[in-house]
Amino acid sequence: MTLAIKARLKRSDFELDVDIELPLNGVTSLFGRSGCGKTTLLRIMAGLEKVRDAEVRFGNQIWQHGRHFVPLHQRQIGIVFQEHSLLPHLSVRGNLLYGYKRTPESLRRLHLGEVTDMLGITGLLDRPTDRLSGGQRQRVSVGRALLASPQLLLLDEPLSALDTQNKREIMPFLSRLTAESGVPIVMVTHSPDEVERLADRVVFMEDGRITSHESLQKTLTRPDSPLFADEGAVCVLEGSVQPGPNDGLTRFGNEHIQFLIQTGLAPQGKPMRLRIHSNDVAIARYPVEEVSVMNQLPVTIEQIVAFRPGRVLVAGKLRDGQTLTAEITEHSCRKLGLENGQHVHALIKSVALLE
Amino acid sequence: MTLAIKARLKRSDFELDVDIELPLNGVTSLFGRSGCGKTTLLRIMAGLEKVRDAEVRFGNQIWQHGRHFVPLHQRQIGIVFQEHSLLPHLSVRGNLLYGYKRTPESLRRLHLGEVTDMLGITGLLDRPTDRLSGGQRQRVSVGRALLASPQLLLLDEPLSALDTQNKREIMPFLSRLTAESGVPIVMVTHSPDEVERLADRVVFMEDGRITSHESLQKTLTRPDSPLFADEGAVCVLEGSVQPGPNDGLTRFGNEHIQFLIQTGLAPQGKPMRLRIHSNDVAIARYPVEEVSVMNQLPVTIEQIVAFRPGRVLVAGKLRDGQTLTAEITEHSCRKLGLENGQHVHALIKSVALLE
Amino acid sequence: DKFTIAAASDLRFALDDILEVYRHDHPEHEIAVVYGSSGKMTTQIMNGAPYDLFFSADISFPQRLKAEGFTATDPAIYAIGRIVIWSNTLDASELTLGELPTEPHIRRIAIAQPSHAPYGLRAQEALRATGAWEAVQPKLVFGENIAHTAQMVESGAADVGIIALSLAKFPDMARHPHHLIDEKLHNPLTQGYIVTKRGDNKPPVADFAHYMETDAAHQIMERYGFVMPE
Amino acid sequence: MLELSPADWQAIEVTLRLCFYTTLILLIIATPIAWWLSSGQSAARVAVQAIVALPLVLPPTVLGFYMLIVLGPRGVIGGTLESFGLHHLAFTFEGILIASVLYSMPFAVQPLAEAFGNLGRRPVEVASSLGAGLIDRFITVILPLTKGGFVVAATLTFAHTLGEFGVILMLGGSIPGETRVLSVLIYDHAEAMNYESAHRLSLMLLIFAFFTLFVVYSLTRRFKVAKI
Amino acid sequence: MLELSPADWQAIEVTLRLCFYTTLILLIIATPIAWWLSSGQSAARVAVQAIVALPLVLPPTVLGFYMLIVLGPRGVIGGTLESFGLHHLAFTFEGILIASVLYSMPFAVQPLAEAFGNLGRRPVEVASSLGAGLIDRFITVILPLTKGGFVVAATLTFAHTLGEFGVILMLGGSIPGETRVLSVLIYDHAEAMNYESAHRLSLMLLIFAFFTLFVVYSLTRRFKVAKI
Ligand SMILES: Nc1ncnc2c1ncn2[C@@H]1O[C@H](COP(=O)(O)OP(=O)(O)OP(=O)(O)O)[C@@H](O)[C@H]1O
Ligand SMILES: Nc1ncnc2c1ncn2[C@@H]1O[C@H](COP(=O)(O)OP(=O)(O)OP(=O)(O)O)[C@@H](O)[C@H]1O
Ligand code: MOO
Ligand SMILES: [Mg+2]
Ligand SMILES: [Mg+2]
Repeated sequence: MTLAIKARLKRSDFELDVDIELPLNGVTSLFGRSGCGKTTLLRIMAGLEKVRDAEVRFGNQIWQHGRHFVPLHQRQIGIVFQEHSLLPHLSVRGNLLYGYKRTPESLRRLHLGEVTDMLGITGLLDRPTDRLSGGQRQRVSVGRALLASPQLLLLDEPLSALDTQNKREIMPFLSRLTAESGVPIVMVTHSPDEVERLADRVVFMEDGRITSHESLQKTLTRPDSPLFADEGAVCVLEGSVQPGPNDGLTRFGNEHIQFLIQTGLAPQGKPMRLRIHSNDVAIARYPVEEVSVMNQLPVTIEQIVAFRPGRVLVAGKLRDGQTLTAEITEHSCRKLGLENGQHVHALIKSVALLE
Repeated sequence: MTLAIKARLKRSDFELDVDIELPLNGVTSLFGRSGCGKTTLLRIMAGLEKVRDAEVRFGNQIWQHGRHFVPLHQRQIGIVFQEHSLLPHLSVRGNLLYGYKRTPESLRRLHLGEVTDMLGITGLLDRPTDRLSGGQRQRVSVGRALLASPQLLLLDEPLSALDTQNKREIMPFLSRLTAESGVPIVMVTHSPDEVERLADRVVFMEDGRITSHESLQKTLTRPDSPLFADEGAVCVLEGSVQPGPNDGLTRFGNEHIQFLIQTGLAPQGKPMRLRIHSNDVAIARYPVEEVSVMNQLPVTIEQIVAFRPGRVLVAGKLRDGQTLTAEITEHSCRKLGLENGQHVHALIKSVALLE
Repeated sequence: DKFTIAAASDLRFALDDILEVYRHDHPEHEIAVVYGSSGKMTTQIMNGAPYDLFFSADISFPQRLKAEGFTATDPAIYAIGRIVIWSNTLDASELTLGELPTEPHIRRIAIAQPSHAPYGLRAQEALRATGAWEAVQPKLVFGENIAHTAQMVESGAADVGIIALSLAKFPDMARHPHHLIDEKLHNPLTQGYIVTKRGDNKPPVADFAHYMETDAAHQIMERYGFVMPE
Repeated sequence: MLELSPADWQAIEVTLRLCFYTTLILLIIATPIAWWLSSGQSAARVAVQAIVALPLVLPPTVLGFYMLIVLGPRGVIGGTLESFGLHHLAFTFEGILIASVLYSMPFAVQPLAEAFGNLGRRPVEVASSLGAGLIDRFITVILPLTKGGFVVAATLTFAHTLGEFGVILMLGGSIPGETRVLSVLIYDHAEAMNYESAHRLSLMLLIFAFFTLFVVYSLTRRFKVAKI
Repeated sequence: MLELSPADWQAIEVTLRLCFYTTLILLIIATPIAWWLSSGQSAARVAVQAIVALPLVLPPTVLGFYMLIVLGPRGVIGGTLESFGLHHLAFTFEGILIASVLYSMPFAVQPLAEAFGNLGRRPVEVASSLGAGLIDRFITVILPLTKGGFVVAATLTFAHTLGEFGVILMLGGSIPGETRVLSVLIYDHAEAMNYESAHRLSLMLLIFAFFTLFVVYSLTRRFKVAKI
């Protein structure tokens, strides 16, 4: 089951040409520079951008093909528009319930209270929409789309006006939503952090074209991923929380590799992902003693690639076969005499457990 | 010379009460959760929010005091509103030049070409504003405010819809602008990254009140700074680029401390700041050999404070008296037997040079 | 039984008085009257207006209706009208047609629209006959019908007017004197009426038409200055 | 002072009936026309807009005159009706109602088209994405957001009809209980130098109108949709 | 077919002059009134709004009748003028101009107030922050953004004046070249069964009106401000 879009659209200075199939589960992140066509692509999915000869298919529903066209209100799509889009004649409650009321009771997955609590807007329910702050408005938009219990969520930079704390509350909610109810989410964002935390796959756009479409895993380890034009490479390791020591620490990993992480981050046994910035990984020829770095894992160097000027990315295979990458300076690489096949130790200063 | 604001405002569910003086130079960041009153405070500065008995003073100009009130168009304030605010009847060029044309020639500091090039909107000049993407619109708003060559810039999340690359081009421009022409900037943002890169001081707001107002330096090293609810502590060291080795590396620091950083990041001799995430700093009892960590500096432990659950922040004094902080687990701290006054080595995996 | 009378505006007060008496005698009849210029009434009848009886200010209009087949009876003369100079502010009895162009107190002279109001046409003829027509042009204002014309003068907005004698004799207006214009100066205002096709075979209509020829009706008409036909 | 004669009351009743039906019919007709006009830029739309606006520039007497010719016994419509054994429409309430609808058309269409044009596409897109179909969207989003336009359209139409004189004089005559509306009646009173009746009726109209308008405007202001 | 008599041309000239001045004067008067009305919610505003709208509900004959009384030699205004040795205003072009301005007031004020009310505060705030003062803002921001409202106000006013009949019949006196406007002239032609003249004049008016409207609407559409 996929969401398939095939469309061409010409504007004065801009041409969009896409042909893509997205799996109907999890979160697909649309990533690309301002003006590259992300919003336009979402609008085509929604049927809001009139494009002749476009084809849009959602699972086995044909949304657009030739003269056949299913209007938006029959597509059951929840949209958070990029810009302020509250209905000005309705209160916050009126906006939130607009789609909810139009959803058959049996299809309603979420209810007012839980959504407003999650978004921190319970106190605003009776406000007219022009008496909200920018971030409050954005949260109401998100809540409104969620409460319509759609079969697809299109989110166009839905968290751009929110503070970190709000984002941290909303992102896990979205993850859980798509995991539990299987509603696929297509989300535009400029924040690599949001991609890492939420996305299952990433679609990269450039100048109206899709340049790549890959799993988050792949993106995170690819050294030239556009996601990290800024942040540097990241790798993601899979495992689960293991019964571990005490002392505020827990073991994470599998029978072959073990990380020490903080206790209480995740329930035991559940498969989880650990995100490690390659920048946070150092390489030592020998185990290092008397140092505050807790996680030292033996790895076998598989590949050394030049990364940014003056830096290399060292990919090492862990004992369980997963790959860990370290970003170090060329200088260090040379000084340590690193080469493929060498057995070294990866020193991992910090890890983040992804929800 | 300061920008002084004293105001009280009551709304149904919200009360603002501020009394603050901001130096008239550099970038002041307004930081606080959604709905805490940031936009409202900017609007009071601009004279857009009618508040009785408020006092607003800009240097020796009295903008509001008792019945005296200088209307916005005489205050010479450039504003980037939080939400889309292009004049819909004008083209991009018309918007950009609206304030420019109304600025006496002698006061014009910036001109169309340089601003549009910097913002990457030169190709859009003849577009009507409804044919722009979200990020393009935001860039036009920023350009428009800059081109009015105001004596004060109020920016309300001006970069929220922009991709990392765009931000990276605009932020140094703003820094340079305020440094060179002395225009103070007050900027609302939810991004700690933007604060770190741009701000000279940070005003923290909570529920309509100003909870603290301090220099960036102070904020960055304060372990409980609201800036790092998410990111963890960071410290900033001052120094300049020194004549150094070759091999793609440069020395940074002063006569007492030396870091190896990548070459080409900054011109030699200019005072700069190095940002170090405490999370990227490890502590070792003894110098570590054969490891890819290039920067190892001796520090004397000054203070160890509990930080987040299971973690401590170790503050160490460098040889030149600046403070470096390391965030490590309690477990490691105990294992290494760290205590005040101890001489240890800080292993610094990565540093970022701040423009 | 219901029927509707269309009547020229010079009949406004006279016909109202007659109807008051008639209604008293025939309470079973529901009678509506519509006043207007004779030309307008004629146009309306030609276009289907629901009038049963038409009392024109000039017999030429009923004749035209007859010719075009809108009538059930031949046009019959029911009165001869007269025109007068009347004013609300000046002593009109002292005025003559010839003085109108030159009298300095007279800035506006009201007459009815000659093209469709017979009283206006007669006023025009009389002014022509005295040779004052050209000179009086700048002072003329036109009423939609003769009653409207009288109202313009009565309100003081026009200084004098050439109106129907029947209107000048209305008690409210009779407080001011009038100057009767010599009937030789214009064609006679031979007022004729017809029963329309619609009013055909309606006994009350015929009954009222007959009533107009009774002495009772004639007395009222004469009170308003109409001359009864032989 | 405010004792009106039965004839006055009859005229008031006819007038209000005429205004009410005209406004009702026009809002129903004008809404789709205005929507179509405001939803594109084609030359056809401009032409239709100009045609719809024509009654604006025609003096009511012209309109009334031609309506008389068309609706009367010898006219295209009136004649056809007569040939089917029905009554033609000149000098009938239905006749002046049709004329009123034509006459006030631009006063309903123009404010509505302007309101629809200012609406922007976003509210409709939002409502669609939340599952609202065409009619649902119209009632729950477009209508409330263009309410100001509807109030202007309705008051102008009602008022323009109330003030209709030339058309009715031509087409309606002054048949009591059928086509004698207030404007004609007051004219008649004035002409009959029946000033007292004219004053009484006018004063009553004025007071009634002021209070009605005051209430209408208070209500519409109260529910005004705020814009940023 | 389109050969008009000098009297016809004269009526056309008077009509256009009346419409032009009425529209011009009204746009100037109505703009500040509409702005004030749309910039607040007080009861005073509602009352003024209702008063401004009163001419809407007064039949033109009533308005004309009272204007005749007020502007005539014995009226408050006419009488005052006379006492200063000036001419009263009944049966003059100035008189019908004043009446027209009053008569069409709501048709200018209402669309403008609606347009101003829909503007929102943001464009004005933006323009202020860019250094534009009150008048500058009005000309460079408010006017272009409410252009639709001005077009509606101007066309409705022009048209409503063109269609004025009752007021002018009462107050104007049908003086050629002074107060005999088209609507009155065509009425006269029709009542005199002078059908050919009536047709000619109406047809010409219709064609002229259609083309004017077509051009006006084409232009205003071309420059339409797009909303999202
Ligand atoms: N209505 C329009 N008419 C013409 N061109 C348009 C229109 N809307 C957008 N564009 C152009 O199409 C391109 C794609 O726009 P789109 O809104 O899809 O960008 P985006 O990827 O969403 O950018 P952003 O991140 O800035 O929101 C842009 O170059 C923009 O200038
Ligand atoms: N017009 C208004 N009337 C009443 N309350 C308002 C109005 N505008 C904003 N508020 C409330 O005032 C508080 C401060 O709003 P403000 O817009 O200043 O927040 P903010 O700090 O800018 O938030 P954000 O980051 O979400 O933009 C909020 O709680 C908001 O709900
Ligand atoms: O037909 Mo009349 O009575 O001269 O107006
Ligand atoms: Mg976009
Ligand atoms: Mg804000």
